[in-house]
Formats: sequence, C-alpha cells, structure tokens
Amino acid sequence: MSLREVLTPFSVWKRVLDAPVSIADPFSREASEHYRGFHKNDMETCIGCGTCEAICQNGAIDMVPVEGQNTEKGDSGLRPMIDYGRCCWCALCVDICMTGSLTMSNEYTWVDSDPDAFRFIPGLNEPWKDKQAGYKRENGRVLSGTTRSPMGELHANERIDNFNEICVGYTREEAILEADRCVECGLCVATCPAHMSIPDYIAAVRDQDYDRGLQLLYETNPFSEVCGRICTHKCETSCAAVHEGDAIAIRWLKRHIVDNVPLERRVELIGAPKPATGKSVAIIGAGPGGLTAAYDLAREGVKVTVYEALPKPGGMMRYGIPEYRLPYDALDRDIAVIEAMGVTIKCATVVGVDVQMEDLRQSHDAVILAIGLQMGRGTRIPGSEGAGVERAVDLLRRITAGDPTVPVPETAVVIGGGNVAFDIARSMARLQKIKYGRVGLTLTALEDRAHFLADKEELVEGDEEGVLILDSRGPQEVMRDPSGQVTGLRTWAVTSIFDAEGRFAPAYDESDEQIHQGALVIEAIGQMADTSLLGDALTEKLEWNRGRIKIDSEMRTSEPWLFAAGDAVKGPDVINAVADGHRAARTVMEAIAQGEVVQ
Amino acid sequence: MKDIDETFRKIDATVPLREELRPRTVTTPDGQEITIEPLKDYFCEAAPKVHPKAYFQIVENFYNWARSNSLWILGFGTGCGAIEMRPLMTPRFDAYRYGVQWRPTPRQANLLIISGYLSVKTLKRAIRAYEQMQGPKYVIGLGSCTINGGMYWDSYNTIKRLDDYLPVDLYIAGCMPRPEALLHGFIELKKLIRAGKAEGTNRYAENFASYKAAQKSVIKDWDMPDYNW
Amino acid sequence: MMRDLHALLTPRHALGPLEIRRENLAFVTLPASNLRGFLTELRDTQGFSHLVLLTAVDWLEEGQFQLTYMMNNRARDLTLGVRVMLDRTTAQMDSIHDLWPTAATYQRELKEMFGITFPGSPRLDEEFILEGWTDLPPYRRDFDSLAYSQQTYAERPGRVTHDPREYMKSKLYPGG
Amino acid sequence: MFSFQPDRSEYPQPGLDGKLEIDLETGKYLKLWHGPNHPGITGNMSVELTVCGDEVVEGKTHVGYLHRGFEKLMERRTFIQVFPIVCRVCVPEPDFNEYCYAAAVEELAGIEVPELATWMRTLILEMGRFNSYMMFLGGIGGALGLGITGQWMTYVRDLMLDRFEELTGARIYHMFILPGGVRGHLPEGFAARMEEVLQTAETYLADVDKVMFANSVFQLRTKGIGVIEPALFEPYGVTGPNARAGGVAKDVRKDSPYLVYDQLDFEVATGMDSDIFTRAKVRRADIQTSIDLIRQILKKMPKDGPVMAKLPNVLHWKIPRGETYIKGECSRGEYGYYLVTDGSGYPRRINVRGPSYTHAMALLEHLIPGTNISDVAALMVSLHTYPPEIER
Amino acid sequence: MSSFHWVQIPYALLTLFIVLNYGLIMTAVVQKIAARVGGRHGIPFWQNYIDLVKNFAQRSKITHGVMFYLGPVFRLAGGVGLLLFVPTIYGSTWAQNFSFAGDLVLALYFVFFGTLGMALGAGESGHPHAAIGVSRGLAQVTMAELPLALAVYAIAVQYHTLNITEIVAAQQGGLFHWTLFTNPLATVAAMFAFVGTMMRPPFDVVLAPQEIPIGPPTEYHSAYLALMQTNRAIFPVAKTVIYMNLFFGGASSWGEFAIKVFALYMVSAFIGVVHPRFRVEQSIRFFMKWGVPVGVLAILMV
Repeated sequence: MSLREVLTPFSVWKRVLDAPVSIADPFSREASEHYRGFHKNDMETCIGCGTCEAICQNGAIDMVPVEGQNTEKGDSGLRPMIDYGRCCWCALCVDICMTGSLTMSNEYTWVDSDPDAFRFIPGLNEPWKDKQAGYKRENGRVLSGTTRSPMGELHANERIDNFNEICVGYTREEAILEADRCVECGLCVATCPAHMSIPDYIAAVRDQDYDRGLQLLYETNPFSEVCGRICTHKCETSCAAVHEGDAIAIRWLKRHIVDNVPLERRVELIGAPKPATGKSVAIIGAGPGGLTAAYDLAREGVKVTVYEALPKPGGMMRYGIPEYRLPYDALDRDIAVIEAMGVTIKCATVVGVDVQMEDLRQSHDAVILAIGLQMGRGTRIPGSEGAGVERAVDLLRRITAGDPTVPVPETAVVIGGGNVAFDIARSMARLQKIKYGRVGLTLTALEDRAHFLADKEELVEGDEEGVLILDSRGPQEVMRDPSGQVTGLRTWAVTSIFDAEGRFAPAYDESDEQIHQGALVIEAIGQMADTSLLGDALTEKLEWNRGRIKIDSEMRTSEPWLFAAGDAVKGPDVINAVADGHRAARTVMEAIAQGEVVQ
Repeated sequence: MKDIDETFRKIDATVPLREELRPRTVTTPDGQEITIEPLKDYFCEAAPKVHPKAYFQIVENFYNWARSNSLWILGFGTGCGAIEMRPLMTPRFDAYRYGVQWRPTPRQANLLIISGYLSVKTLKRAIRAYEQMQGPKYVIGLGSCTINGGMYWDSYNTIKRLDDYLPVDLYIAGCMPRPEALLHGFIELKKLIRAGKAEGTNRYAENFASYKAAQKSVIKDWDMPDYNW
Repeated sequence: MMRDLHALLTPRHALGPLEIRRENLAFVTLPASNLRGFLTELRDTQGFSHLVLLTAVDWLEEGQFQLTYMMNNRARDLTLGVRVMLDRTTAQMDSIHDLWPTAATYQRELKEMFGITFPGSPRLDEEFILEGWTDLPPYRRDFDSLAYSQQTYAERPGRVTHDPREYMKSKLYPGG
Repeated sequence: MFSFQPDRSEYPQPGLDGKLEIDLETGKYLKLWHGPNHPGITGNMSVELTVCGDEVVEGKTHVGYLHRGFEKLMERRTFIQVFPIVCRVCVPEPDFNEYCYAAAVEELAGIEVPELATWMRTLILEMGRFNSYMMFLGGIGGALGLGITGQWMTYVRDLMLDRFEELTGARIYHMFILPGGVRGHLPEGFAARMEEVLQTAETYLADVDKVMFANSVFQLRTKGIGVIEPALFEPYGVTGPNARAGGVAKDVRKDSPYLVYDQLDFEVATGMDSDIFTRAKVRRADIQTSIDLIRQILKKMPKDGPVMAKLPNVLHWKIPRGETYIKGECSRGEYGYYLVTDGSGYPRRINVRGPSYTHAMALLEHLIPGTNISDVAALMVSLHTYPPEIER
Repeated sequence: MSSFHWVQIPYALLTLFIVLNYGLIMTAVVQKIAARVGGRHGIPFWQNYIDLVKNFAQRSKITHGVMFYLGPVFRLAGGVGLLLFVPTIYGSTWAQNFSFAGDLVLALYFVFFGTLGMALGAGESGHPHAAIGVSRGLAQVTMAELPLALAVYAIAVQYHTLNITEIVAAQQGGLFHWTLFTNPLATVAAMFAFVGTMMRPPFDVVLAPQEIPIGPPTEYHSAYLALMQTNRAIFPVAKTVIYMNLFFGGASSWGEFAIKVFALYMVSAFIGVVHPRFRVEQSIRFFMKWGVPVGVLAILMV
C-alpha cells in the first residue's frame, strides 16, 4: 500500500467540476430516426389482409372492422388492432406487411392506469399519426418473395407458325417456389366469381398434396384445366402480393395441380355423385355456365341433359379461344370429368330446330338457358357491310371447326382491344405465317396501351409475335377499292373515349388520320346473344333488360321453370360463367326441393 | 389470435405430486404434532387493514404532495425491465432529481415496480414484498407483459394480468419501455397521488379475499423462508 | 479427423454412423449402456474434456427421448454430439456427475423438465426452476403450454378478431 | 494480529453423497438468503447461504424466478417467430442469442449470409460485449460499495445504447440479426459517432483504472478471494473470462473463429491468479479488445452490399430434419444454441447453452463454502452470471 | 456556566432546530456533490424534508416488539443527547446547550448510546440481515472508537480538562492553536475514528446494501424510519461538532460552524466516494494497524 496507491483514487474527484451529463429534459427526448416505436397504419393503403396478424408471435393483432373502411374487392375492410399488452415491437408485422402501410413511429411513451386502454387501431387518431420518423423496413420486403416464378413459354419464333400451346406449365420446383410466396390472406377468394378456395389449393401445392388440391378445385370449379389456362384471373388483381411485387400466379398454380393429377385419378378423387333423385333438368348450351350447372346438378343426383348446337361441347371455350391458349385436349379432359358424373351432352342439337323449347319444358323439371354470346357486334362504320369485313367470333369459330374457307389475306386489320381481338389477331397472324411465311396484321384499339381491356400478356405476346398494335385509334371507314375489294381501314386518333358523364362517346383528333393497309378487316368489339331459339311466344313472355333476359340474383327468369346463366346474362368470361352455373344449379336444386317448378 | 385452440387438453390431475408438496405430519419445537398441507397452509390470510385518509383534506393533500415527491422504489428487478432501471439511477437519466430513490428493503419502499413478466415463483416473492411494504404504496406495471401477458402470453409459467394479483396504479407499455417512458410514468404516478387517486393499498385491503383467491389459483406451493422476499 | 476418431472408437463402443454436420461438428448415436465408457475415453484419451451441454429431445411420435451430450475438444476445435436414445416410458439414464460435476445441474433440469431420472445424481429431486409444479414435466411434447396457460392464468377479455376471408364472405357474398 | 479464521473442524462435513447435514436447531448456523430481492445478487435469482459466524458453510443457488419456458415457447413458434423471442433469453447481451439462433437456422436451412451482414453481426456482437462488460465493471464496483464505477459505466453503456438505437432501432432488445442477415445498413456518419463514444469510454475507463484497479481497498477485497483452481475448469465447464483469468486462453473467437473474427487482429487477454481481481482485470482488458475490434470492424468492413439473403416466405418456412450446435464467445464465456429440426415449420427443440448455467450453479456452489458473507456478492458478480440464461 | 437556568431549555431546542435543518440540507448537499463526481445532478437539496414528511405520513406501520419500537427512539435520543451536551457555538450565550465540566465523557457515551439502542431494536426485528448488521456494527464501531478514545485521552492530558468548552477555549487565538497543529497525532487518530464511524465507504459494511441489505435498519419503516432519518440529520452533525470542538478550534459563530462542520463532513464523503468498503474484519485490522498505534503515539507524545 504505497502512498501513490492511496492517493490515486482521489484523482477522479476532478469530475466533480464537470457539468452533469444528465439529459436536461428526458420527457421530450426523441428516439432515434429508425426507432421501433408505436405503430402507424396508412388506412387507405392497408388492405386488411391480416398477414401482420399471422406473423405476430404474440397474438397481439386482431383484425377488426373500421368505420369508413368498406369491404370491397382486394380490401377486406378490416384493419389491424394492436394490443400493447402483447406487442414486443419486433416489427415483423412491418416487415411482412404486404402493402407497406403498416409502419412504426419513433414515439414510445404510453402510460395509463387503465390496463384495457392499451389496444388501438393504428391509423385512426393516435397522436403520432403524422410523425415521419420511425422504423420502416429497408429496401423492400425481406420476408416473403416479391417476384413471380417465370412461366415457361414457347419462344415467339417457335409458336408463330403453329397453334401449339404457348405456356408449358410450372415444374414442381417452380410451383413450390411460387406457392411459397402466398401469405394465405384469402383476399382473392372474394374477387374470384366462383370463390374458389385459392389459399387452400396453393397450400396443397406447397405441401405437394395434389390430390387434396384437386379436390379443393372441384369443390368450386369443374373447369380447372380451362381456368388454369385462360381464366381472366381477376383474383390476381386483388392478391395482397400485388402491392409490392408480382401477384401470386394463382392461375398457373391451378393448372399445375391439374397437370399433376391424371384424368382417371380425378374422377376417383371427386367420388361418385349422390344417388339419383329421379329429377331431370335440361340445359341449353354446353359452355362453361351450362356444363358447370350440369356438373353440380349431376353431383346432386339429378339427371342432366345438355343440348348443344355445335358439333362439340365447350361453347366459347372451344370455338372462341384459340388452341394455342387452350388446347382442345385440355378442354376435353374437363368435359370428360363432367360426363363421368352422368351428364348427357347432345351435340349438334339446335334448340328451336331439332328440339323445341316447349318439349324441354314438358320433359324436364327445369330448364337452364346457358347460350352464351355467339354473335359478334359490328362497328357500323362506312364500308363495314359486305365481303372483306368479318366478325371475330365467327372467324374464330370457323378456324376451330377447321373451315377451309376462312380468308387468310396477306394483310389484315383488327378493330378492338379486348381479348377476343387479340385472339383473332394472333390466330390470323399464325395463319398468315403458315401461308405466307410472314405476319401482316394490324390491331387498332380505342384505348391507349395502359388501358387495354385485354390481359397484359396478350399485348406482350402480340408484340412478340409481330402483330402491329396501334393504340388510341378510332375506326372511321373501311376503305374499299372501286371493285369493292377491301384495302384497309381509316382511323383517327382518339382524344377521349368517355364524356364527362362517363358515357361512351369517343372524341377524335381528326388531323391525325391513318390508313392501315389490309385486305381483311375484322371487327372484335363485342358480342351478343342469339336468343332466337326461344321462339316468339316465349320471347314475348319473358322480361328483358337492355337486350338481355332479365334474371334475379339467383338466376331465375320471370318464368318459374326457366333459369338462365352464363355470358348471355352476365359478362363474358369463363369464371363468371362457372360462378353463374353454380348459382343456377343451386337455385334449381332449391326450387326442385320446394316443388316450386310447376309443370 | 388465430392460434387459440379451444379443444386443448385439460390439466392432468393424475400426475403424482412432488414429495415436498404432499401433506405431511411434522413435530413442532414444542412437541406438538401438526399436519401440513403445503399446497394450502403457507399463505398469510390475515387481511390488511383499510387505513383512512387524514382527517383534514388539506393535511391529506400535503401528505400526498410529500408522497408524490418521495417515491422510494423497491430495488427488486422481477423481469427484464430491471435493466432499464440502472440508467435511471445513473447520470444519463438521473431519476433522483425527480424525487425518486431506490431502497433495498420492502419495508422502506413505497413503490413496487413490476418490471415485466412475473413467473409464478417471482409472483410469490413480489406479493410477499408488496405485503411487507407500508401503505400507502404503489405498483407500476412496467412493460406489456404486465398488461396482458406480452410475448409470454402462452407460457406455462408466467401470469398475464398483473391486476388480478396486485392493485396496479399505472401501466407503461413497451417491451421494454425506455427509461424516458418510465420517467414519464413517475410523473403520471405523481399526478395520481396528488389527486388522491392512488389508493391501491386500500383497494388491496378491501378486496383482499379476491386478490388472495387469484393468487392462490396460480401459486401452488406457498412455502418460503420467513425472511426471504 | 472426426472420421478417424469414429473409426477408432466404433469397435469398442458400438457407435452408430457418424453424421457430419460441418467440419468441426458431428453427431453419433450409441447404446445407453456404452455411454459412460465412451465419454470417459473421449475425455481421458481423446481430449474431449469439455462437456458443453447435456440436454434431451422428446421424439414423442417415436416414443423416445434423445439425450445429447455435447463434447468439445478445444485444442483440435472439434465438437461431438453424443446421442443416446431412451425409452420414453422408463426414461432413466446413468448419471455422469462424477465425471463432470456440472452435469448434476443438467440432470436436475432434465429430471424436472422432462422427467428423465438419473439415479444417484446429487439433489436430483430438489426443485430447480419450477416451484409447486403439479402437472406433466413441461418440456415434454405432450404438455401443451398454451392450454395450460389459458386454463391457469386469466387473460384480459374483450378481444375479437376476424378472418379476412370469412369476413369478406359475410360482407360481399353471404349466400356463397 | 488476531486470527479471524474460525475453527473449520467444527463445521459439518459433507456426507458421501455430497450433502451437508446441518442442524439449524443448534443455533450455531443461520440461514441467509441472498435474493431474489437483494441488491447483492445479479439479477433475479437467489443463493441460500448457511452461515456460521461470518463464514458461509453452504451455498445453494436457486433459480427459476425468470423462467418463461423459452425452449417450450420456441417449439410452438415458426422459425421466424422464434426470432423476436430469442433475444429475451439474455437481457444484458441479447444479440448473442440472435446471432446463435440465426446461424443455427441458416446452417440447417442452407442459407448463405451476405458478407456485409457478417461484418455487421460482428460489430453488433462486439458492441453488445462492450455493454455487457460495462454492466460488469459497474456491478463489481457496486458489489464492493464503489458505486461511482456503476454510475460511469452505466453512462457509457447508455452512450453505446444510443449507437445501438440508431443502428438497430431499439435500446435493449435489438432484434436486428434476422436469420438470413441483418435488418439494415449502417446509418450515415455512424463510424464517427461511434468513435466519439469509444473515446468517451476510454476516458471513463482510465478513471475506473484509477479508482478501482489501483485502489488498495479494492485490491484488499478482491485479491486472493474466490480463487477457481484451473483444475476445476473442465469438470465445471468454466469458459470465457473466468477461465482466462486462470491462465487458460479459452476464447471461441480464437479457438473456433466464427463470423469475421479470423480477419480481425486481436489478442486474448489472460491472467494467472484466477481470483476476483484477476477476473475483473481480464474483463477490463477485454473491453479494450472490444473497443479495438469495433474500430477495426468499422474500418475494414465492406462499404456497401446486400445485408439480407433471400429467405423463403417466412410464413411457411420449413427446415429439413437435422441438428446443429452453434457457439460463440459472449462476454461471459461460451454461448451456444443447440437446434433440432424435424422437417416441420417449427423447431423441434432449441437448447440454450449459457455460460452462467455452469458458472452460477455448480461452480458457485462449489466456491461459496468458506467465503465470508461480505464476499459472496463480489464472488458472484465476478463470475459474471446472468440468471435468465440459466433457467431461460 | 455550570449552573442550570430554565432558559437553557428553549435555547437548546433552538440549537437543535438549527442543527436539524442544517443537517438535513447539508447531507443532501453532500449527496449532490458526490453525485456530481458520477456526473449526476443528484437529489434536490430539499429532498430530505420531503422524505421525512413522507415517512411520517405513511399510514401503516408494524412492530416487532417493544425494543423494536424503542430502537429508533434510543437512536434519536443518542443523537439529541449528544448534541445537547456539546457546546455548539463557542462564546455564544445561548448555543452552549448543557455543557458541563465532564461533558466530554458524557458525549463519548452518547456517541455509543444510539448504536447500542439501535442494536437492541434491530436485534428484535428478527431479520437475520439486521442481526448480522448489528454484530458487524458493534464490532466495527467499538474498534473505530478506540483511536478516538486514545486521542481524547491524549488531549485531555494535553489540556488538563474534560470540559469541551474549556478545550475549545484553549484552542482560540488563531489557526495554530488548534489541536490539529498542537497535537497532530491525536487529530489523525481521531480522524481515523471519524471516518470509521460516518458509515461511508470504506467503513460502511454495516449498512452495505450489496452485502446485507441494509443492515440494522432493514426492518425499519414509516415513522420509525422518519425518526432515524431525523437522527441521521442530527447525529453526524453533533458528532462532527465534537471533533470540531476538540481538534479544529470549535466554532465561534454559526457561519464558522456551518463551514467547519461541512468541511469535516466532506472528509468522509471525499474518501467514501472513491473507495469500496472493507470487510468488517479488514476494517478492524485497519484500525488496529493504523488508528490505534497513532492514538497510542499521540498519548506518548503528550
């Protein structure tokens, strides 16, 4: 113990002269810029997908309805309510948030003597609502994938000269990877017209349990082969993943399931229908709506006969959609399963000609009208009457049927920007390629590229295949040479499509006029139903709504024995028709059960 | 909350009791033979008295002012929150300047901070410590786990609602709450005390039976050395 | 290195195959009766003198407890996980507290949390972590923590949640 | 001078099973509880002492006051959900849990961590080590009545917590080391602010040297007290500074380099006397190592790059069956995670190997008999134990 | 001087009042200074008053028996008694208290009185920490007082009196008349005792919160504690007054009193802040090795 040792410790007394290092006002001290403090939620961006709730290991988050937030497609109307008696501020909810709406402020003081007060819905009126600082996840989501597994496709060069299917389907690895991205929020289910249990069958893909997946598919949709390929997949627009990345490829995953279950196994998995009830139903039209209703009714033990005017069943699925999008054998497999349920399909049987409406009414407990939209609409522009101008649906039907008289000129112009326009454009392009070795096709649409009605892939693939896609062109006249031969289409640039009231009233810039060369002009601007089969008496009796048969929400027409479904009464797409078919079948079953159908 | 399973296994009563939890006969120092049931006998059931306020409101107000400015915290770190107490006792936050001090014995403390989750074993000690403190005494629940279980909501060994077992005056949300939040809590507590609203001591005495019932429902073994806190 | 060791010791101790996890970590299974001899040899002649941990894994479906003795050789930077499979119903194992005194603590914990007994281990039956525990040993797979918690500890009432999918169904297409 | 040594022959001798038979009725012995509510205990645990006069004849460690059943809770959480909860296992140095867990998951799931992330992890771990040692230096001073070191060290720790806060977004539970990487990059100007903290720390540490290590009273209280014979190291699983103070340079950072420690330049501090003083001294030297390492890391780390590997969707993350053990050198010794997976989305079992498990239980119980009551607190603090990692 | 007048009672009470307030504020100020070394502000200087009121205002208290109740009373009596028999201000007509011829002996007794009373009370509290604290406290205080006793003996021999007032009187007339300079060894010996009994490190193992929370007062609370706090304000000041009177020339005005007491008090704080504490047997050994020999030497020198 030297003197030095004794004295050394005292040297630290020098610190008594230093000013205290205490924080003068700790109550208003800001936490750091990225502090994980109390939650914020952008109510408008939030879609109420509940992924935050799913990842919270504390069970701190409840999804609750909030005033002012409506339930609509792609938004459940629910918002997270956080229990600060549970939260641990790990910010996993922020990291996983599908829209990036959930963030954290750097606020951290919450003192209350009421223990029940610590629950709140961020985004309503918390004091730190407008604080900028706080935790935000760095550079995009890290916890679930943002990019879609690419779909294998034939290259443009490989596909342009044939009608082979473009998409090759996912491999198992790709499918698992894609299914893995799904967060199982279920927002898509409401958007899907048939309300397919999408998250569940995606989970089945993830688990590699295709049998379960197929059973789930058939619960809501007997056209999985078809929908797995050409569904308009509105579900993918309300996919939670779409907000910060690619939507889950729901359609491709559906197709992947059916790709992995052989046909025989499907019938086995679905099981036999219920025992026969002795009831019978006639369905007019073997399109998606009619066949779905047929499938449902057959499963319930009803004897179903489907009358189809064309030589093969499938309706627009067969005669409207080109083979490169939906190969016929895929469609045949779906129909085979339906037939295996005991459905009789009478093809080439035209109602009104081969069999009368009244007979059907007499011999069946109910009749479902599912005739679809078979007739194309015309543009009624000068020169559109006469040879050299065709309607898309007619052409497509003829191409499918293998009609050798289908005109294939070296150059052609398509009017329209919907899926049908692209179908005919790309079909025609293939035919041109086969015939002339090159594509000479122009597609003109009223809409600009960003607002095309067709799927985005159609545009991309159309471009790839050499179709000249011109947007914002309004057709004015089909040009004909003196001999009456079509030479092209004259168009003006479109300045707006709708007027101030939102009515269809295209306005043009007349100075921007173009003439598109083409020996054939194809109109693809819409379809309508051919209701002539009803006969005058029935047509007179039925109530109509702007050219369509009027139905209630349960698919009943004004006649108690007649039900209607499909494109003819609703919009044109397969999945809506399927949904209608289900609904019609259900209504028919109820009606039969209640004895409502009076013969 | 998707997780909650309504069809869980009921607690299995057939698991044999541990030796020391079984009833047994012991001989007391004065030669008496008594039967002890450890699961029942070791808790104190003498209800504390309800102490009235001072007769004159002005005196009570003065007392409350003094109480609010002299918060003596029991230095008992029951959970993780204890780690944020040290910054409070030290230069950075220096709670001493707000009249907050730490005492090592419950007898002298008047503020019990439950710093986070309470395991059943600690709950027993916390109750003992609380009962040893002299009124008026206050309890602050620090951290989310005192409010509704926090991240240990599904643990078999931690309680979820502190207010079932002790009268809590104030909760501070956070996991864990920052020292600043804790300081803020002190300020709020001072306001409560000054307003005469921090009467947890009497609340505990008045509802002693229900507090004890809740405590007994989770603490099975009450055996504890006499002087252990 | 690990392979040489394994080859050397296999004949004597009936070791199972060596599972190499990475360069300096491997696992091996052996019969319970050979454990003591094996550990002693590892410690005394192979330099695995550090008992890193001793713990159990409950393979409920297979009716077995796996005991893992993690042994470390610091000089050669090797860690060997020695696994012993026990029958779940008897759940008894020889104590190694005389080889490593610190093993007594591990064994006490295993007794309390898994119900595996180690006859002769000091203070084995004293409460270690839990106090007044009357249910199944909590680390066993058939003990449900959430269930116990819900039955034992009151929760703050009043919370409701909605599944977005079901909620949207009730709002948008209640009939289906 | 007087001899204060009591006559030990009168003390009870342990029986063959190692148990002491102590008859409290004689009035010769007194039961004394250190804790759980006791300022002389590190954290919420307790030591049951049987004393005779001022000397302790038996000590039993009691833990479980902080038991939350982590290992059980982890079994019912998905791999990502385990992430927020692991750090709670050890309050003063939570990052080690995050690292060990993340590394174990990455190894079993086969995820490659970006290089920058490993540097960031090392930085975080060293910062955490620094903080933990600050708690220690404050604690050892406090245990002996030298409160001033506790004041300074907690202040310095607070400064470091500010750096933690700006880097990770939290003060105590940083939840920064995710499986797959880390959550973010260094903020702008971080290195300069860190340097400021390190310099402040060094001035305070110089004062600690003066007031504590050079203090004759401190030396009197700590030298030759609580000696762990190096022969006990292996049987009692002694690791870390406790072993280094006895001349065994056990340090996982050197013995089995992980993260980027093989690219860093540092020496392992050791001492010879294995008493309380040496243990404190070794840790003091280790703080300097940490400070140097933090400087080195900030200088050597890549300036930019990704910090997160691509993870599968964490909501249904499954890891194939396997088991692994990941270890690292935390401030108290070898810290490790033993992870067993069974192919499901949940870990089958996670076992946390905290150094305190052996230090505070078997070792402490072995060391306590024969010490003075007044030294128990210092002895315990000198082993640097944190109870949550014993009972988890 | 030695005759008793009734007016001494109010005068003494006035002194008591001043000393109490001085003690409360000064201990807070010393705490603040110590906090400064740590870089803190520390408690407000009026904090002790609030604590006092708070403790008196606590509604509930329990007792462990009569002696438990009497413990703080004895302690306070020790402090008050000590003060009352020590002349506080030299030459003041009213701040002489009850100083009399043999008051030095009585004062030494009172220094011990409180500790003993406390020991009895704490002993009855039934808490083992209190019991250990008491045994440590008695051992250490006894040992620490030994150098003081030797020093007092030395100056009693030096000044040929046991009357404090006379000892103070003998030191008047300038700095170098202080015992500090006339008998430095005795002063040093006494300062050992002073530091040793101020319950600050390195001699505070009796109250050490880390080792035995917090020794004798473990079980004391509410009004009992308030009494002890009052004593804690009075007793150290009174004790310091003795040292001041015996070795540092006493105080002839309240101002001088305030400064000298503060300075002396700071000595213990000055050492305390930067040292850990001795174990009880180490501090005893320390006094045996350093304090007692110096005391003996002081006597020998005289």
